[in-house]
Amino acid sequence: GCGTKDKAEKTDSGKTSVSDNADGQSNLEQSKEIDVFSIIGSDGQPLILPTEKKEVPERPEDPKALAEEEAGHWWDIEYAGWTTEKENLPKSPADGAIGKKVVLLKAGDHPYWTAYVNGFTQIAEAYDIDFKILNGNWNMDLQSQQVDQAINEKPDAVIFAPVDATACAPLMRKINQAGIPIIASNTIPAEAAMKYCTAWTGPDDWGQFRMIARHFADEMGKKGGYAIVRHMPGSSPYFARTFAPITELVEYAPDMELLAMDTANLEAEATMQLVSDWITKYGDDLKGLILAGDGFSMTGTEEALKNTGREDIVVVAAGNCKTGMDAVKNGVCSGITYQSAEGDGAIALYTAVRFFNGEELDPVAYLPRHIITADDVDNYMPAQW
Amino acid sequence: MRKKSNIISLIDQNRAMLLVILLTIFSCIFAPNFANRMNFSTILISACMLAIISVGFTIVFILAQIDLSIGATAQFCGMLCVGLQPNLGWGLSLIVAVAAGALIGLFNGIVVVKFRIHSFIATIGTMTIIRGILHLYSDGGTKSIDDYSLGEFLETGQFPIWFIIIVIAAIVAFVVLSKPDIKTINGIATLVVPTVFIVLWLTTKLFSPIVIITFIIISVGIFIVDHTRFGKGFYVVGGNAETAWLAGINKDLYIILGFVICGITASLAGSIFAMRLSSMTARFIFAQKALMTALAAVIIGGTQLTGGKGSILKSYFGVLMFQILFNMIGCFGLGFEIQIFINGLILAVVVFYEAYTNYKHDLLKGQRPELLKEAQSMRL
Amino acid sequence: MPAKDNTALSGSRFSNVDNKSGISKLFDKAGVYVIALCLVILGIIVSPTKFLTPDNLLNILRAVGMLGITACGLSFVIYSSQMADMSVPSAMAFSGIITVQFLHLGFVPAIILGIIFGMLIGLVNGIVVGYFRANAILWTLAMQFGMEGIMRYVWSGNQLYPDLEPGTSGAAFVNIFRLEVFGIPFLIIVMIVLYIIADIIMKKTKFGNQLKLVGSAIDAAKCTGINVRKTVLYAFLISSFTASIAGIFITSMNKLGVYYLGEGYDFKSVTAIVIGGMALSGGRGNIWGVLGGVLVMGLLNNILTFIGIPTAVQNVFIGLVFIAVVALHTYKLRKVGKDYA
Amino acid sequence: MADKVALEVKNVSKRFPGTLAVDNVSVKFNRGEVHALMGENGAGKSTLMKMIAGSYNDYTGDILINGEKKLLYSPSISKKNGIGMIYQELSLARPISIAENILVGRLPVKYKIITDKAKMIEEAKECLETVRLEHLDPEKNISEISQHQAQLVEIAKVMGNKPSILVFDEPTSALSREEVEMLFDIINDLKRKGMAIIYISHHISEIYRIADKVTVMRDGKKIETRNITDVKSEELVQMMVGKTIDKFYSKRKGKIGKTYLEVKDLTRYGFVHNISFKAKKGEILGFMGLSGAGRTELARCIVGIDPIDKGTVMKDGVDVTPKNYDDGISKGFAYLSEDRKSQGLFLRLTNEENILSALIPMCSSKGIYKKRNAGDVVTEQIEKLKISPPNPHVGVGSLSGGNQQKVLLGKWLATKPDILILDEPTRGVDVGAKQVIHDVVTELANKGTTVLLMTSDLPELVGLSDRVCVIRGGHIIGEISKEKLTEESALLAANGEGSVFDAC
Ligand SMILES: Nc1ncnc2c1ncn2[C@@H]1O[C@H](COP(=O)(O)OP(=O)(O)OP(=O)(O)O)[C@@H](O)[C@H]1O
Ligand SMILES: Nc1ncnc2c1ncn2[C@@H]1O[C@H](COP(=O)(O)OP(=O)(O)OP(=O)(O)O)[C@@H](O)[C@H]1O
Ligand SMILES: [Mg+2]
Ligand SMILES: [Mg+2]
Repeated sequence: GCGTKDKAEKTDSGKTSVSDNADGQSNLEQSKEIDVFSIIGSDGQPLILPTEKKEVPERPEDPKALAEEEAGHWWDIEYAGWTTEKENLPKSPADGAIGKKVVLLKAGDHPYWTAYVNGFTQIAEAYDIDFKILNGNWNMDLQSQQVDQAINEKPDAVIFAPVDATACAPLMRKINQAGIPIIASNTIPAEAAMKYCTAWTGPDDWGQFRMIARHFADEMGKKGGYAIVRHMPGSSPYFARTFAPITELVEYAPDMELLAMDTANLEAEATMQLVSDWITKYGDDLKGLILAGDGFSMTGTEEALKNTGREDIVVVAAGNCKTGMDAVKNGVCSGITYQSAEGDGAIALYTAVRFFNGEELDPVAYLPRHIITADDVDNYMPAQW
Repeated sequence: MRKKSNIISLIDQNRAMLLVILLTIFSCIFAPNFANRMNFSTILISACMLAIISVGFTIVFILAQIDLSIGATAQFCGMLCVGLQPNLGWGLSLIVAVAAGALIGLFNGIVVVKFRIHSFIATIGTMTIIRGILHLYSDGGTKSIDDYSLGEFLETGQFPIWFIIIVIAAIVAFVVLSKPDIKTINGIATLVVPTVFIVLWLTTKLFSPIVIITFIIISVGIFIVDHTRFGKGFYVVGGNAETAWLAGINKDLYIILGFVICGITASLAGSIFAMRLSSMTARFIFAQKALMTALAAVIIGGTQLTGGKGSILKSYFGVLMFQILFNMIGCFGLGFEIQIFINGLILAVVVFYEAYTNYKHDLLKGQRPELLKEAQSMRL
Repeated sequence: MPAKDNTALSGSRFSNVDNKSGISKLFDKAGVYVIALCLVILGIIVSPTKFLTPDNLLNILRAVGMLGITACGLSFVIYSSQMADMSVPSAMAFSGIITVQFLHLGFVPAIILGIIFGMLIGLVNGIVVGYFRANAILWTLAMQFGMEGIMRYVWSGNQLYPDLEPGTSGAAFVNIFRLEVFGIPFLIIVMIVLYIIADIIMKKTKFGNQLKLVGSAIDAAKCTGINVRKTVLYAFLISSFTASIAGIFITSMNKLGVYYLGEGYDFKSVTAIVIGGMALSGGRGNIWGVLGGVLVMGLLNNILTFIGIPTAVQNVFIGLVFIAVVALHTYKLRKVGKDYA
Repeated sequence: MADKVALEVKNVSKRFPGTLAVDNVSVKFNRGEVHALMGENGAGKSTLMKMIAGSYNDYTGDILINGEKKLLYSPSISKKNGIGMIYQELSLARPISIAENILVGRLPVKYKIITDKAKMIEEAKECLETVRLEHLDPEKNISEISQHQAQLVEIAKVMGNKPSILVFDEPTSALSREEVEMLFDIINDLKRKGMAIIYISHHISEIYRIADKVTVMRDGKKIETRNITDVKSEELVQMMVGKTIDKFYSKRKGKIGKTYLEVKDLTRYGFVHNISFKAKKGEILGFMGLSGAGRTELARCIVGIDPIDKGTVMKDGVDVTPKNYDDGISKGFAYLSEDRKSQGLFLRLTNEENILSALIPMCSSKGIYKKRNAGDVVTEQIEKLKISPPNPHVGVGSLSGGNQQKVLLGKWLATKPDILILDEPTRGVDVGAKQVIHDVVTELANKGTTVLLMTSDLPELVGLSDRVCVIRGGHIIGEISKEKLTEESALLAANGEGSVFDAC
């Protein structure tokens, strides 16, 4: 496990309540009493944030028939889970969360995920939940094995952060058929997979990027050419963080022109080369950049802008790692999305807790959206990762 | 002296199998939730993809070549198989995918043989190309279909009775025809192993259809490579290309064929994996990890890069060993860092051991026993 | 002397194989630069006004600077016929992490420590491959796995951030990558200097000349009184040295140290080296060819982006160009009757 | 007469880039005869034979088998036509078993496809019996058996194909004396059975023992075919070289000085034990021993290539026991290894690079290599050794065997050693090159270099050495002075039988 020792003391309250069992309080009552909302994350924000819902527009007849620039084309992905008819969902035991056993299938290793596990652990300790973490290492093959292993552990619930949003469907189905409730987390699974999970929590990639696209357009005065540095192929942000802004800007700022989009596999050198090449190629036509990641992509972009003396280009990016926050602070970047990694992990387990407590769950619960700008960046420091 | 070295060489030759046994025993005792039928079945299923890949991979190794594009081929062909399924159905799309794999192998083979490029280099090139094509074909997204019936059948289904009868008949026929000599260990193994297998297959649910299919592919590979005159040619070509040429064996053809077989098994592996999960990811790490694990497994199985040596069965045990290791680490709840470290450690020990024995052998090559005896008396 | 006419006679039976015409000699010498030149011309055609600007050329160089540095050292390993060093990524990440970790000791000590720790990997590789003749690819691969595991474990998969307050050694460290001398990035200067040193080592030193012999025929080298083991060990040390330097640059660039920095630099470097005309069989090619290979990779990427070809298709192009160039090199070798790469 | 001809080559030629290796050669080979083929290195013998064996598909001219014209464009076609060839360089696959090597391409199968292992071993055993290796386990790998056993396996393999025309290309160079005798028995046997045998060798004595006819080639051309009874050995040499050679071993002129090299109690367990001897300045000290007696190991221990367990090496009264070979070279030793292809030369590099290869440490100061310091050693050696072509920039791999050997010698002469150890300096080298090498070595000794000569060529040993140490089973068992040194005495001593040797 990745549980850190120094955090263990914090959860004394949780522990004592377990030993107080003699008072005749049931597990359920006890677990309902535990207050996790007061826990503060390492960035000074509450660990558990109120989740959001969103308005779901009418589904187009045949989304795939629409052009990629139309929001409708992406309906199935963007609004996955809202209208899904669930299948064979296990009923909540409604007997409290304390002492339950949970398996976390995390997607892979990344500093984001270290922070995620931190948040997760804090909640687990608060409820004295026994957990095991299986790390998929971004490899679908490995995760498919781990799913079997997770079932084999016979946990009370599985927190499932899929490596692949679409390919996880048969895996979730398998867990579901074994009668184990699933709380999906982080990457939103495709519609086919949503059938099998009790709930999903995580960042609203589409929503956030629509939000930041508007911010971006405002910064640019709703005109000029822009380009997008995409996420890693095969990941769901590869689409979300590209087409959310594109479709949004088509409507919100039709004068803006998409000049180019390409991936640099989230490598700083590759991003630097890509952005430099774009700047040389498009010259002054290029007025803004949207980055699907704020770590290495940001570093590379920053370098490219400095080298070419184009600090005037408006940059917005996703995530809130230290690099990105620093960029906002330095004025290189005009805004990044707020996505608490610890909160992501915490909310996933907290949702499981609510399930154990027998509470009604939303099928989809987004982390709150927010754009961090130079004005409020200090509130979010230090960065979680 | 001699006896001791014999035992060591016996251990060395069967190290993959021994590692499998040792790891299993260790995990059964110490790892929570390890020792149950369901988990064993999980391990066997998870070994399938790499096991099939390493059939062709081993053949390429025997030919003293290497194919770094197997992971990419598996991924691309799996993607193709899923991508075409809605239009063609599983059968046809599998055929197309395998044909694509064969084509990739053919390309590799031709580049290696005709352009005379070292296969390590040539297949780095192919890997890059396939990565591009993969991205183009998938558009960077996962391909999947919503019909899981095939995947379910592969994992938990039952074969129709006629199929079971055919397979058992084939096994029996092979055992009878090979007339095992019961006096040797090998002969006994030829009788016992199939019997145990058939009994386990019929009485337990240990072997899912996908495992049986893997076994069949492995068996066909072993049969061709080790039991036919044609297959023995791979060893000759890998052992000494000149010998092969002088014996009238078409070395170029064998190398090309080796790569084609490797492409075919890689694509089969990818396709079967894709069928099992009804989808294929576009993350390239899938290909990279498949390549690296297969490489390590084949080496641990005792196949050497220098060619002329290798066994598909031992490669399978190498793959199995890694799957048990991964599973065990999961059971202990240890992180991936431990997994990759142990992975490296085992590979390092094996590579070092091999180098060290060669080193010792070189140092003592030509040592005369009668003089050694004398030396012992001198030192006393 | 009775045998004299005999020698003369058989001498006449040999036509001089080494007699080459001027053009083919030029191609022999220039090698990959011919391809680089073709790419430059293509670039000018694609974008007449923007391609040949100093800014763009500097961008290309900057983008391949770290690749150039790793390839420079790795080519010593390949030159010694040891195929490849797959542990380059871990040496890069390791030196970076160690440097960041020890920045509190001061800027210079941290860098030195980073390089030393990175070179430890090369030391182990060199001992095992050089002294026990382990297969280089497999051993370095095992090393890569092992080091990755260790780095993940020790730093629990976290990113290590240097302190960026102005005036601290952290700020100085982060500035390494951003430093410019007379408008030329420090990275490029380091790269060029490394290539000059490498060239001197290969051509002018005892080690370099013996390395060529080791690469050409390892057993014969041993029976020529060359300390083969030490030579191979040095080759791996050099490889890990440049990898460490590249690691420091990449860490400085990213402003953080983490175990996966440097991923992909193993194959990328091999690709550049082989494009540059260095054969895997060892003892062939030269260090300037490697630089040429690095430039070709940078140019190719730049031009393809200019044309507007997405990364995916770029991969296909790079792969094809790679195979074609290597085929050309081997064809050239075969034509002069030497064995192939 | 005509129906006795099993194989005829008519006006055949074969060109390599830069060389016309076989130039319009016509020979007839008869059934029931051993036909020897002689000629200097690079005369084209092997090339002619490879042509017959189907190694080349671009030769010109006709090859007739039993009077029928055949196009032998691949080894399998030749094999089908009954031609078997034992190659100069072994053509066995080392990682696979003896049985599979012997039966390569014709593994026995049952039920049409499955290989029949029992039959395979049986057949392999049969083949091994023909070369008296029946005790060998056919399932062992080639890498596990010794060099001469491998050579015999190679012969067994070819004979297993039941050829009617059999070519031996220098089969004895890796065999011991007893094995050579056995091989001759086998050849005589085959001859009686009516097989046509072609036998290539540089050993004139061998030719006289078994050949019926001899064809001499020079520079790719056929010189003459004669009955062996009609030709004297001097004549043969003359035909091979193209000129008369007055005398092979010139008289030594130099004065032998004081004791210079002293080896004391040198031991490497299991290889050589308690070796002690002294050599004087300017002396050529021969080492006599049967194949495998341990001469090579001794040489490698003296110069420091192999580690030693105990003992010292003194030069001029100073302990110079080398730690490793680079140390040995810097202390004035040089060792010309017996296997020039794998341990001596850098076949991919040029003459110049080869000759300078051992000089690098000497021309370096503080790690910087200054080629200038070497001066014109390269041209000097090329001239002195008459290396052909005399171009320093030509690849050494394209040279003939004799010239390669000269380059190898040149590499060591360039280091100006005080003590030069020659291990089989003329193995597989033609008469002309041999002459040059002998002259150079003699001159070197005359100038004061101590030479240790280890050779299996008895006339060479007797002709060149001033004194001979006899080595047997890793021990020095005695020494023979110049006066008592004859081929017979040396051979007897090496067999441990003679009474001629003086104990040291
Ligand atoms: N594959 C080849 N490529 C180029 N030249 C070759 C090749 N093989 C042989 N030669 C040349 O052809 C000539 C004849 O060589 P061949 O091997 O037939 O000589 P040989 O008489 O067998 O000599 P030896 O006694 O050394 O075996 C030599 O000059 C040799 O360098
Ligand atoms: N009786 C034996 N048992 C095992 N190995 C042997 C035996 N005789 C010789 N050898 C090995 O055969 C090889 C040839 O021996 P070595 O080269 O020392 O002999 P040599 O006297 O130099 O003979 P050559 O004339 O073949 O050069 C050595 O590796 C030696 O150890
Ligand atoms: Mg020959
Ligand atoms: Mg010898």
